[in-house]
Amino acid sequence: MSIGNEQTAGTAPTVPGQSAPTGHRSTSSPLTRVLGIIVVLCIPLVVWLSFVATPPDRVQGESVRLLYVHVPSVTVAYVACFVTFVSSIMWLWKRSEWWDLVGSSAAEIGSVFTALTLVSGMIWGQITWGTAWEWDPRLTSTLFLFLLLVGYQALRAASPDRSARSRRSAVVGLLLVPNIIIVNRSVEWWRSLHQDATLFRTDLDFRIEGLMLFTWMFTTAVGMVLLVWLMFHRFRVGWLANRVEEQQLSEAVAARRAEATS
Amino acid sequence: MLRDAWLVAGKDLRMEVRTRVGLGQVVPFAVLVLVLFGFALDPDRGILEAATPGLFWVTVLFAAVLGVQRAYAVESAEGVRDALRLSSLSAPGVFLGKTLAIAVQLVAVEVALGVGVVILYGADPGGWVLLVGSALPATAGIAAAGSLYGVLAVGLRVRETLLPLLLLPVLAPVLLAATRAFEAALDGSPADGWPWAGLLALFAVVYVGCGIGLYGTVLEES
Amino acid sequence: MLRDAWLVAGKDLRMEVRTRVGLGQVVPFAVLVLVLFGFALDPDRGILEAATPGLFWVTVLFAAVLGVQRAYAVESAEGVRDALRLSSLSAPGVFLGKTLAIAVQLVAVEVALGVGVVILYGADPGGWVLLVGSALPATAGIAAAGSLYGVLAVGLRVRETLLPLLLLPVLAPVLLAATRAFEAALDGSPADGWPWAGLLALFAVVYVGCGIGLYGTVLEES
Amino acid sequence: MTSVIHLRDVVALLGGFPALTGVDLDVSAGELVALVGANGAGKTTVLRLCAGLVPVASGTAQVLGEDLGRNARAVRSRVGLLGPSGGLYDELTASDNLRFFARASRVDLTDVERAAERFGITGRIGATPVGRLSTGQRRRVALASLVARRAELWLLDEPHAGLDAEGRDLLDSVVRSAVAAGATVVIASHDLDRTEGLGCRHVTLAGGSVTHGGDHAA
Amino acid sequence: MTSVIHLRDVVALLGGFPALTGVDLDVSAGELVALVGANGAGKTTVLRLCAGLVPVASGTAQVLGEDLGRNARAVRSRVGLLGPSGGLYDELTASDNLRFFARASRVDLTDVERAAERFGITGRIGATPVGRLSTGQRRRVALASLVARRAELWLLDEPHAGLDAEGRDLLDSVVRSAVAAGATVVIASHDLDRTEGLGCRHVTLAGGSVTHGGDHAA
Ligand code: HEM
Ligand SMILES: Nc1ncnc2c1ncn2[C@@H]1O[C@H](COP(=O)(O)OP(=O)(O)OP(=O)(O)O)[C@@H](O)[C@H]1O
Ligand SMILES: Nc1ncnc2c1ncn2[C@@H]1O[C@H](COP(=O)(O)OP(=O)(O)OP(=O)(O)O)[C@@H](O)[C@H]1O
Ligand SMILES: [Mg+2]
Ligand SMILES: [Mg+2]
Repeated sequence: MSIGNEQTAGTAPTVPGQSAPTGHRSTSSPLTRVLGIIVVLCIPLVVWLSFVATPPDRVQGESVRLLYVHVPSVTVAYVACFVTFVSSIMWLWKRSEWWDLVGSSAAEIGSVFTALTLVSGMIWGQITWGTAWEWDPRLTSTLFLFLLLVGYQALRAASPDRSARSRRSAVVGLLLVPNIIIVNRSVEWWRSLHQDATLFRTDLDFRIEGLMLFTWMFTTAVGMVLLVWLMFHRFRVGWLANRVEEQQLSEAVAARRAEATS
Repeated sequence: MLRDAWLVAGKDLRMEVRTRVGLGQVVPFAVLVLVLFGFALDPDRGILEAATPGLFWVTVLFAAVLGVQRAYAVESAEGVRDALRLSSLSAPGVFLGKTLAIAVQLVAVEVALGVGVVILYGADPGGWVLLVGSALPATAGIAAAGSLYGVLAVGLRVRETLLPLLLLPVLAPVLLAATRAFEAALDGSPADGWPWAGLLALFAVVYVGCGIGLYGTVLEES
Repeated sequence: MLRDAWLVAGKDLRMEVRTRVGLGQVVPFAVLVLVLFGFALDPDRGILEAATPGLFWVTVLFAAVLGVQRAYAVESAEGVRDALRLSSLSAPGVFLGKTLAIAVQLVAVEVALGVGVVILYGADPGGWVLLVGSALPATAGIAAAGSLYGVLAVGLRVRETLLPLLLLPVLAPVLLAATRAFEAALDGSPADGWPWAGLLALFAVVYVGCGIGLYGTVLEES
Repeated sequence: MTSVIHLRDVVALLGGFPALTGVDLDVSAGELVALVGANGAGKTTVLRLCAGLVPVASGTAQVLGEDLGRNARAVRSRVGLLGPSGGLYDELTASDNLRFFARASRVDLTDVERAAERFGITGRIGATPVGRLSTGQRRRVALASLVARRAELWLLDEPHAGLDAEGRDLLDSVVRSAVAAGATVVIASHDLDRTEGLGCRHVTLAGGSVTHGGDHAA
Repeated sequence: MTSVIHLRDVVALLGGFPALTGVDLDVSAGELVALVGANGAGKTTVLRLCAGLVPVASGTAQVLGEDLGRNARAVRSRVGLLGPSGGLYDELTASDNLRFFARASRVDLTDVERAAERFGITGRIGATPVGRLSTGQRRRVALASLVARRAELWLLDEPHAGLDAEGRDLLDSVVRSAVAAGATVVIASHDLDRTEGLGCRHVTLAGGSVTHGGDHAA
């Protein structure tokens, strides 16, 4: 789990929401610690469920276990994108730092999960299809989703000041979900209207049930908790970065004033 | 709003007439790209014929990126941006004006490419109605999305490179749908193509709508 | 001359480090183009497989156009051009420096594209020696030609659109030769490829030579 | 006297740098004020902030009765700003530029023509693309565009720079008649002779805040 | 006295327009000359022509003993031109700019550092990308770069514009010591008080040619 900097550096102004003890040098709080503990405790369970408890698939063999990474991560990525979308709308309405941070945190974590989907899918594809990539609708639209998220972050990185950054990224974030839908739908139609649709998935039409279903749902749930946990931390890192920026700023203001009076 | 749109589009087209960037350069560029493709993809007609509609629209996309870049380069000259923001132009008006000016240039590019494709790739133009009926909404959609994302990149030092990154993934559906529609038209089965033209119209409506709604937010940023 | 080249290349790479345009944006752009191609050209592997080398190099060319544009955008800021002409930098030095800086960026693009092609197009990288042995002179040739034509377009208001128009036709031979060499490498018949690599080296030498000889004329034009 | 500009402890950031560090400034209707101060003191930033082009990071800023933090848009179309670079399309001719910005600001075209004539933007100069004019000629085009606007609040950033002697005198007379017609004028300048000649109240900036004369009482 | 600039009936075209229509001008070594004249008279063009940046369309032009028509290159590295826009890379910091142009002009880095200090390009300003400096700060960077160059012939285009009072005085003292060290200085300016204060010989341009003072005898 090397996503983001869960442990923030530097002196810590207090983090919003949680009453962090003074001098507390991390972005954690009782709530995130609980979330973290849940994730940490569940991971061995997930591993056990997906590698030991569930049976190998008739067609897929052992490789079916990638399902438990692949599918939950794409679900989490979708949720993260949706959060970005909603936050962008809320930012345009309320213009608050809070929504800006929620949206950008979600987009960043979403891009990580999208990458995870791509990578796990490609590994899986290498094993089952014998090729890592096909110009299949889902694959293609997932790749575009990833690129949209990269674009979002590039735009944020390129914007010099905070108000321009929030404003521009909110516009892109708001377009994110319509974009995803249009891209996704059109890519689906693109193939389905095609005469000889090469449906790679037909042979994988395994019926998920019983323990497999449970494992899948359980992993997804753990993924969601992980998302929330990471969002908390990423949000706080962003919040603290803004505070550090402000603190540096007030120092800079003071220094500039002093320079003027001297 | 429409008055402002005319004013802005008129200004852009006047600049175009003065500098001839569109006709003199974007169009040749587009034709050149077509030639390069013809060059890079096998010499035997096989691939080219099958891929003609796709290549046509990929080329239009590249020309569009160039056109949008140009359309906003003039607006990001020092001070001009301030001047625009200090004017009484309505943001939706500016958006529509820019979109219109970009669309006009794109149409010129498409006509030239169409001729190029017929001559160079030996495409057989049939199904005129569908060709035009899908090219128009596609152009509107590309221009509207380009105009909206173009203003997002304005004023950033890195706009030359950021714009394609933002714009191309968004335009992927247009590429798909327009390619499909053209394929249907060239295959002589227009019935297959009209749903795609409908999708293109939908896309155009969505982006023109988003542009009208959101352009102001970006332009007026203070 | 070499000292000047280092100075100029160092300045450009320092700017790159400051702004991250190359790594942050040109590389994703290149990957994007690759995806669009994969997308527009039929879904069945047929075309893609046959066309992989061609598409790879067409994409490199587009990225090169962007890179050159960026490299000379910084030089065409008002007054900078005068300042350069008033300096004691030797023109061949400036040329080599710009070429080097562009080439470094291109190599990054090519590596990313190589990975992309292997993953997305399912290309099977074999014949490493030939691949590298043809990519290097091709890169040098593209960078040299880009650098030479880039300076031609500097200072003209229309450089965004003029540059590709000038550059793409001269690079057509590079495109062809590099494509052939890559095809040979991927087909596992490197013997067919080496003559093309030789041709690429020849191009590189010619363009670097022309650049050294002619750059001064263009830069110093008074 | 109504207050046209009212800034209290205004901080403004440019790319993260505190260009203004707590500006207090009051300008009443019909006043003629000169902002002076060393290079980098923040004069340009104050003008752009009052035009609604630079966001207010903290503090209260009211211009023409509107709060800049909430309603910068409403201010923008009512001020006339002359920036250092003029804000003209290099590719359009001088007269096309004037006409475009006049239409865009709902200004009468005859006003523009009169202003253009006054600043000598006629004949060849009017028909030349602005990018091919000399420094001073370009300034004159920007000035003509500004004058035609008849804004309520004029914000002039080093307006005399680049103008020849005749142009500077012309500018002064234009400023005087604007004030006579009820406009408020704020000039950022290093040319104290000129601003004194105009009879400006001088406000000194240093290090991003006002050190002298921000207030009428001071 | 050797002649540093010797122009006879020089015509120069900018984009087809005859910006200079027959300029006669002589400047001897060690002289301090001011080019004055209305906007569009051709001052900037004369300076750029003498720097070898504008081609001579007809007439004879000799600068620093070289014929501009034949050997403009040889002149370029020996003059120092301060243009209106400074000629700096916006993305590089002030000190990186100074260092790059110093190296490019074979200037000693310690000279540059001294000049930078003199013009206040230290601390934050030195470490800021030039594109984010104020007008006057940018002028100062350009000036520091020029001063470090120690050219034989200085061509200054409205050098006082944008500078604060202290900067203008500093510039004057720099110009004086350059002349004392044997350099020749030509200034295009609208600020006659300054140029008179410097003791310049005034040369008046109008309509692209010299109307007064082109010659020592005149
Ligand atoms: C790069 C490769 C891949 C990518 C980008 C990818 C992407 C996706 C996406 C986006 C979804 C969610 C679909 C939705 O509900 O909208 C998904 C679901 C799924 N994928 Fe993949 N996938 C890849 C490879 C594979 C492979 C190789 C397999 C199995 C052989 C596979 C099996 C599944 C299954 C079983 C689901 C869930 C069932 C469903 O919702 O249809 N994927 N994948
Ligand atoms: N790029 C150009 N193309 C065509 N004509 C130009 C160009 N630049 C300047 N001119 C014209 O050449 C003439 C001389 O210009 P120049 O810049 O030398 O004037 P100047 O004396 O420096 O004026 P100012 O005091 O306004 O700076 C002007 O009439 C101007 O319109
Ligand atoms: N884009 C920017 N990004 C960061 N800092 C900036 C930017 N523009 C200006 N500054 C800084 O803000 C401060 C104020 O700049 P401003 O342009 O307002 O000064 P000024 O008083 O107009 O100076 P001058 O007399 O030189 O025109 C300066 O110290 C400058 O370095
Ligand atoms: Mg200023
Ligand atoms: Mg001039």
